[in-house]
This record gives sequence, C-alpha cells and structure tokens, in this order.
Amino acid sequence: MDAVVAFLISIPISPLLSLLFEGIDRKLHARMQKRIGPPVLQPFYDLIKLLGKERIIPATASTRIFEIMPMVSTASSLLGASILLSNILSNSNIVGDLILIIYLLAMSSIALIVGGSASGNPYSAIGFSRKISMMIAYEIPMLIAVISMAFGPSPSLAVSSIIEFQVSRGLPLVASRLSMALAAAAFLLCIPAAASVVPFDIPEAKTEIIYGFLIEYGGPYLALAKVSKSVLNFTLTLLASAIFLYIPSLLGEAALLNLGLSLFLCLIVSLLIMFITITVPRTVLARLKVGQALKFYWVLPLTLSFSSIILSAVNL
Amino acid sequence: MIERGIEKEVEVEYTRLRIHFGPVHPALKEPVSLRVFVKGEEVVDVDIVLGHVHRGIESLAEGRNLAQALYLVERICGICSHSHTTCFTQALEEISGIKPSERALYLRTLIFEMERIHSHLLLLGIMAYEVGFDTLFMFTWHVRERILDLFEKITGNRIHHAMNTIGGVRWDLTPEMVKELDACLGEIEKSIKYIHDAFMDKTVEKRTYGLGVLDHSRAIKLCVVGPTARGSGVNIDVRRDHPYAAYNDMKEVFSVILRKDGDVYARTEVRLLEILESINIIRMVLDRLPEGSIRPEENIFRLMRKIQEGEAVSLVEAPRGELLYFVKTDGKGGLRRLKVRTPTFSNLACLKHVLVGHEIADIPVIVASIDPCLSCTNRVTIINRENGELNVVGMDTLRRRVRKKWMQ
Amino acid sequence: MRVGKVFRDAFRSLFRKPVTVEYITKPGKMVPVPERFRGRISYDRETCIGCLLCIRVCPGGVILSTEEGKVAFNISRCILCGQCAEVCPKGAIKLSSQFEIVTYNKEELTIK
Amino acid sequence: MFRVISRGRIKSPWIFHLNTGSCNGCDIEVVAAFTPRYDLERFGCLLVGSPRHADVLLVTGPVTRQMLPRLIRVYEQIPEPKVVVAVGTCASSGSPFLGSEMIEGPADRIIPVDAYVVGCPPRPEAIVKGVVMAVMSKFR
Ligand code: SF4
Ligand code: SF4
Ligand code: SF4
Ligand code: SF4
Ligand code: SF4
Ligand code: SF4
Ligand code: SF4
Repeated sequence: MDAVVAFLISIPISPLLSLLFEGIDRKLHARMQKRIGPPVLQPFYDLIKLLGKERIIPATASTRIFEIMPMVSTASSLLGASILLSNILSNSNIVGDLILIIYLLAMSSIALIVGGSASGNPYSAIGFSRKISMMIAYEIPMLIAVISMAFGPSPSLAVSSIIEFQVSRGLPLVASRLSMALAAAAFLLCIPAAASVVPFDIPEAKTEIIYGFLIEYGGPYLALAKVSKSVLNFTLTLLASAIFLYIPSLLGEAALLNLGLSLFLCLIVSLLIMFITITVPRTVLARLKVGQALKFYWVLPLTLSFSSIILSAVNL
Repeated sequence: MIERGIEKEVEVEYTRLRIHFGPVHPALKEPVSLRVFVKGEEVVDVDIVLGHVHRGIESLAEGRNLAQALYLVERICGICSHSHTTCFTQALEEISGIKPSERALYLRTLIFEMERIHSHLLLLGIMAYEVGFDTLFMFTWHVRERILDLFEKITGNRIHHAMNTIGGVRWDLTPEMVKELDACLGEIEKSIKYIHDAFMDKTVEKRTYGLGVLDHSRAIKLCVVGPTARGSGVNIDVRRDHPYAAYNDMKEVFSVILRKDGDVYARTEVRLLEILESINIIRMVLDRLPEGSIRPEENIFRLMRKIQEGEAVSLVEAPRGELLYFVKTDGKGGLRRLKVRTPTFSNLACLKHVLVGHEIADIPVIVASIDPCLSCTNRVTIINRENGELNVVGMDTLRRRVRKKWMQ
Repeated sequence: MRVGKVFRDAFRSLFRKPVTVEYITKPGKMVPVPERFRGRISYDRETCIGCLLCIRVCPGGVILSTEEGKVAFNISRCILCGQCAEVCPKGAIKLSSQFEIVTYNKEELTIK
Repeated sequence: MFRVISRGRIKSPWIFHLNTGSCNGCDIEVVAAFTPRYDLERFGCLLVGSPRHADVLLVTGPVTRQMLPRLIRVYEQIPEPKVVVAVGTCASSGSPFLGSEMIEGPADRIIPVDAYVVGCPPRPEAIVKGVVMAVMSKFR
C-alpha cells in the first residue's frame, strides 16, 4: 500500500481502534471483579455524550491554554498513533521514526497536564508535579530501551525497518537477542506508568486528588482528553507489539506480502499486551505513592534498559 | 460559608498550598472538610471543619414523642443505626424500669454484632478503595451483601433495621433464619481470611504500614475510642468493661483485639480480627438463644406513659467505639434533653495528629483508617462563618422554632 | 507473594459467570424480596376506623387525617419504619414488598 | 445526528454523588449499587469525583444549612444537560428531619429534581431504577 494512503487511513482508524481497546479493557476489568461491566462500545458512547455537552471554562483558568491544550494533546497522540499504524500497514516510512513517536506520546501527556494546571485548581497543580516526576521516572527507561535498538540489531530506528529486520530474521526481536528481551521487559514495565493506570495512576488518583489535572475539564475538553489518553495507551501497546513482538515475522516473508493479516496479528498481540500491562495491574494491585513508584522505576526498568544497552553494544 | 471544596486558595507563603480536602471529595462519602496545608507533597497542618451534616437531631428529638424519637435517633446514622437505638432504649428502660426479656437482649446482641461485621467490612472496603484497589473493595462489599441480606430477612431493611422498641425488639428469629445465619457465618469467616491475605499484599502493605502512627500515650491523652484506640494498644471495650444487653454472658467467647503499633495497618487489622470475634459471639447467641417473648405486651402508648420523669446515661460499644447517650425524659412521653456523644467525635481529635508529616497521598488512607463517619459527629454550636460571629441559639428559641416548622 | 491470591481469584472470575443480578436489563430478575421487607405502604381504607393512633407515632409526619375521618399517606415522606402498621388496631396499614418507590412527580405518591 | 447524541447520553450517565447531610444510609447504598451484585456500570454509569465530569447528580440527605451553598455550587458546576435524582426519603421530602432549624431542604426546594427515589434507604435496585428512569426521561 502506498505510504501516504496508509497514513491517511490510519488517522481515523487509530482512535476507533483505541476506543475499542479501551472498551475491551473495561469489560475485562469488570469481569475480573465478578461484574458484568459496561458494553464494549461504552467508550464510544462516553465520547459522543461528552462531545455533546456544555463547555465550561472555570473562572480561574487561563482560557487559551486551557482550551487549546487538549487539542494539542489529542493531535500529537493521534499523529504518533497514525505514524506507527501507517508503518505497519504499508511497511514503509514517510515521516519520523521511533523517537518521534515516543516524543509525540510524551508531548501529548505534557500538553494535558499543562492544560489542566492552567485551570488554576490546586489539585491540578499537585497532579502536574506528580505527573512530571512520573514522566522522569518512566520516560528514561523507555527511551533507553528503544535507543538500545540502535546500538544493536536494527539498522535504523524507523518502525518499518525494525519490522523488516524481524521478518528477515523470521523471529520477533525479543526472541532473537537477550538484549532485546531485556529492553522489551523494560518497555513493558513502563507501559502502566505511561498509561497511568493503577498502581501508577498517581497523577490522577481519584481518591487522592480527584483526577488531578483532569479535574476541571468537562464536556468536549474531557472528550478530547479521553481520546488522547486512550490513543496513547493503544499506541504504546501497539508499539510494543510491533517493535519487540512482531509475531507475523514467524510467517517469514509472507508477513510483508500479506500486510492486512500481519496487522491483525499485531493487534491481537497488542491486545494481549494491554491485558497484561494495563488490565491486570489495575485489577490486582493497589496504588503506590510517588516516592515508591519512582523507586520502582529507578531500580527495575532502568537497570533492565541499561543492561540491554550494554548487552547490545557487545552484540548479544 | 462559601464553597471552597474544589477551589484554589493559595496561601501567602508561596510554597505552602492550602487544599480543601472535602467536603465534596470522592474519597469521602461524607462531607468533612479538612483544610490541609501542604508544602510540596508534605502535610504541614490540618484544620477540621465540621457541621456539614448537622441536622439538629437532638433538638428535633426533644420536640417529638419517644416513639418518634426512637426512629429519629436511628437516622443519626445509617451504619451503626442499631447502636443508636439500643443506647437510646437502654436509657429509657433504665429510667422506667421496664426490663426487656432475655431473648430480646440476645437478639439485640445478635443484631449488634452483625452490624459490627457489616460496618467493619464496609470500612475495609473503603480502605481498599482509598489505596486504589478496586477489586478488593468490590470483593469486601460483595461479602457484606450477605450480611445485609440477612438483615433484610430478619428485620425488613438493609440499613435501618428498626429492631429496637421500648422494652424489647420488634422482630423475632425463625429457625430457618438461624440456619441461614449459620451458613453465612462460615462463608464470611472464609472471606475474612482471604481479605486478610489481600491486605498483606505488597502494594497494600506499602500504603499502610507505619503510616499515621498514634502511639499509646497520645491515644489515651486524646481520648480516642474503639478500634482506633485498640489499634494503639489502649485496652478499652464497653462490651467487656460495662456489659450491656447480653454481653455479660458472652465474656468468655470474645477477646478484645489489641495491636501496639498504632499505625493504619494496626487499626485495619484490629477491625479484621474483630469480625472473627463477632462471628464467635453470634454463634454463641444462636447457641444459647433463650425462649420467651421478645417485647412487652403493652402497646407503645402504654409504654411511653410508663416512662416517668428522669434521666439516664447509657453506653454501648458501637463499631467505631464508645457511644454515649444522655437522656432526660419529661414524664409525658417526651424528651426534655437528649445528648449524644458519638465515637467518631472523640476520634476525630487525633486526625491532626496523625496527618501532619505525611504525604498528600496518605491523607485519604489515614483518614479512612480512623473510620470517620460523620453523620453523627457534626454537631456543636452554630457559627456564622461569613462574619465569624458565634451564634449560640438558646435552647428555648431553638425549640420554639423547631416546633413552628414542624407544625406546617 | 500474596498478590498471587487476588490475581488467581480475579483471573478465575474472568471465566465464571458474574455475580451481578441483571435487574432491569432482564425482566423479572432481582434479589429476592424477603417476607418481612418493609416497602411501600398499603392502606385499606375500608377497615380503618379513624382512630388516628398511627398519626401519633409516625416519625416522618407522613399521615394526615382527612375530612371523612380516615387518613391519607404522603409516601414521599415515609421512612418505612413500620411503626404505624404496628400500632394500628385494625391492621389497616401494611408494608408491602414493593421497594421501587421511584417517581418523577412526588404528588403521585399520596395514597388515601 | 440528534438521535446518536441522545443515545450516547442515555448510555453513559456519569454520576456525581453529593451528600447533603444524609445519615450515610443512602450513601452506602449508592456505593453498593456499583458493587458487583448490582453493578450500575453495566448501564455505563461511572461514579465520578468531579462535578465537571458528571451528568447525573445524586442528592442524598435533607440539605443542611452548611451544604446548601455547596449543593447549588455543585449543581452549577455540572455541564448541561444534567439530571438530578433525589435518593432517599430525606432528599425527596426532608422527612424525618423536617422541622429542624438546620434543614433547608428538601432538595427540590433548591434545585430542579427529575426523579425521586423514596425509601429509607432505598434498595440499591431502586436507586438503579431511579437513575435509569431519570436518564431515560430527560435525555430521550
Ligand atoms: S448538634 Fe445540636 S442540633 Fe445537632 S443534634 Fe446535637 S444538639 Fe441537636
Ligand atoms: S470531648 Fe470527647 S474526646 Fe474530648 S475530652 Fe471530652 S471525652 Fe475526650
Ligand atoms: S460513628 Fe456515627 S456516623 Fe459513624 S457509623 Fe457510628 S453513628 Fe454512624
Ligand atoms: S458551646 Fe458550650 S454548650 Fe455548646 S457545645 Fe460548646 S461547650 Fe457545649
Ligand atoms: S412507616 Fe413509619 S414513617 Fe411511614 S407512615 Fe408508617 S410510621 Fe410513618
Ligand atoms: S391506626 Fe389504623 S385504624 Fe387508626 S387511623 Fe390509622 S390506619 Fe386507621
Ligand atoms: S433517606 Fe433515610 S437512609 Fe437515606 S439518608 Fe435519609 S435518613 Fe438516611
């Protein structure tokens, strides 16, 4: 498929897929709590409803930033998702590599917290500072895990070339090298924090600071924020599945010829990843405190990602 | 007072932020307003503002007859409603000399302990919810439903049992109920073990151990009661110290659970283990349940007439600690004065103490561990906050106004 | 590790039937209402002798006397304590098992 | 288009629960309605913590004097369209606290209430039904 066409197709598809994923996540979460839970299409209903609601801007907010930031956030996470998706769909790259995608995702989180703290609510302010500490904690291992790829196997950091590399080996990256297995582990451990779910939902802890930076957003703004978060989660899981666990590579060259099938397999894998890294932790764990979360990230994922860099430097 | 619940209020000092924790806050189902002063994430000072659920129950009760007052005091709170009515009827019985039958006393004890189980389970669920552990919260509340079902079967309502009446109880236990209770107790016992394990889970442990420490001497100084005190090693329990209802006969089957650490975990564990004790007591009650009638023959009007002028103080151990009633009757089926001292009211005093020095993230957990349910705590004078003037409405004017409104 | 226990339980419930009672979505499904349940008041006007005892004990001010010497209930004020049913010498008041006292309009809730 | 939006609204009523001086009886029943046995979430309901996110305001309690300004404030903070459900006898009519100096309620004296759930406390099922009914009538 032509890269540009793929990109254009990805833009509407990625939010749809993300919301679907979110719905599945919520359903599974409920089932694990012995409940029936909301319908799988619930996030769509939520979105429609929120879009149709009144727009309220709190009097204490600095209006412009408060209004614009959710859009910025959604745009950047959408862009990140579309780049990734179009890479998988067309197996070619028009713009940007892994670093750009990760950057766009971070951008989308930052835009949200900046917008939220422009509301002037003290809870948002606390959420802001918490999110920043959390980002420092997880972004670094995440980035290092990705960069370790450049030291080692892959010729470039473009997603399509990483996929090609995996296909040419006939094995997903995790299986082919020890260093990549460590990097994948670090990356997966960072997903719950990046998606900010329990135990790392510290920046928006409902019972502590009432959603933190989201507190003053309502109606369409909240809808945008929700979409942005949901696309972000989706992109993270899809990213993990595409660069570390590209299962279609087991099919060999056929994977590149039959891109639709590959995408489907990839989505299945990312659904599994979502289940493991998002649904399960938020079901069976309690929320940590900032200090504890920082400690966790400084110890485990950081060590993992550093060792993966060292190992890939010595070509293991 | 102007709403400040979710509004910013930055203090003069630039790093010191004043947050209003409540009265509208998802972590607390009841409106309490804590004004928390923080520096970064650390709590430096706490102010407690009460009175959001002040409904004037005491003075309302003084304007009604005893039968009506009985249901009114029940609605002081929906969690230990039975404690309130028991305490109230006990005082009336003391004044009038009406003796409830043994069976009635045993049934009171039964509901009392069931209520303790339900209340403790509720709190454990809330604790789990505060630390973001929704699954555990769902689980504990699901276990609690069993108890509520039994309440509904025995008394006809899940929350406000309306079990007590002057001189006895209103609903009797049938043999099927006994059987069902027995089965349910076994299930709950099993679940408690599971919950206990879950509370020792790594992430929960991280959020509860060593937090909000209230040491022994301070606990005594601040007059805390109930599980909060017992978590700090203060050995008090009205059930043992001043036995009422059928607790005199139960002495050998329950022990007072004590923990020394005084932290959130200790308080939680005290509650967990108290559930097991309560189960023992219920088993004993079912075992020994005497035969007989459950209430006096006379109807409520006769009984009310029998209550002469007098006053009495009555004590019970509500799930959250010692509950005290002072009742003064007017001899005409009404009340001259009612005074309620509820456990949470005593316990709240320690909040400031246990919160300072901790992180914002710990506030809900610590507050929940004191188990502040505030519907009964909101009392005291009427302070007009807008102009800061203290406005103590005299008893008579208040009563007059109350009457007037009631008549409409 | 103790996380394991919760996880095992949660994972198992994925494949079990949820405990939810599908009230409303499936007609007829609900938690059984026990016999003693105190629900909406049912009043038998014929047997009532107008002694007004019920008015004297009602804590909610629910019951009003009507001109014909009978009583009327303003259910929206009723706290379902059952005291009126208890004192009524004729058993004219009963607390039925109907628990869904939901309405758009409070005035509908008066029974005579 | 309009039908799509109204369907979305009916399918996703987010609930903000405000205790205006209740006895806790109704509050715990509201929370109980979210637990597995009753599971309000199967109707798409969520218990949200900020009025800005909410569509449905559940009022419990007879509205005490201190909570009066907060009730109004929270009501105003909820973006349109919104539904108010009074849960419990004391929110519906103020009884049995009527006559007290401290009571400003019932809720419908202060804000428009769309549905009343009477009971002290109502069963969680009744609360579920109240929310569903209110949403159905207002958002249709
Ligand atoms: S605080 Fe005052 S008005 Fe309220 S119940 Fe107590 S005495 Fe009555
Ligand atoms: S008011 Fe209560 S806590 Fe305070 S000193 Fe008196 S008894 Fe102790
Ligand atoms: S302490 Fe007070 S509010 Fe809490 S359950 Fe007991 S009576 Fe109710
Ligand atoms: S002002 Fe006096 S009478 Fe009133 S509560 Fe305080 S101490 Fe008691
Ligand atoms: S049940 Fe109670 S509140 Fe209702 S009418 Fe009868 S006495 Fe009054
Ligand atoms: S007590 Fe019974 S008979 Fe007397 S007025 Fe009331 S309903 Fe009628
Ligand atoms: S209706 Fe009854 S149970 Fe509900 S808050 Fe009011 S008094 Fe409590």
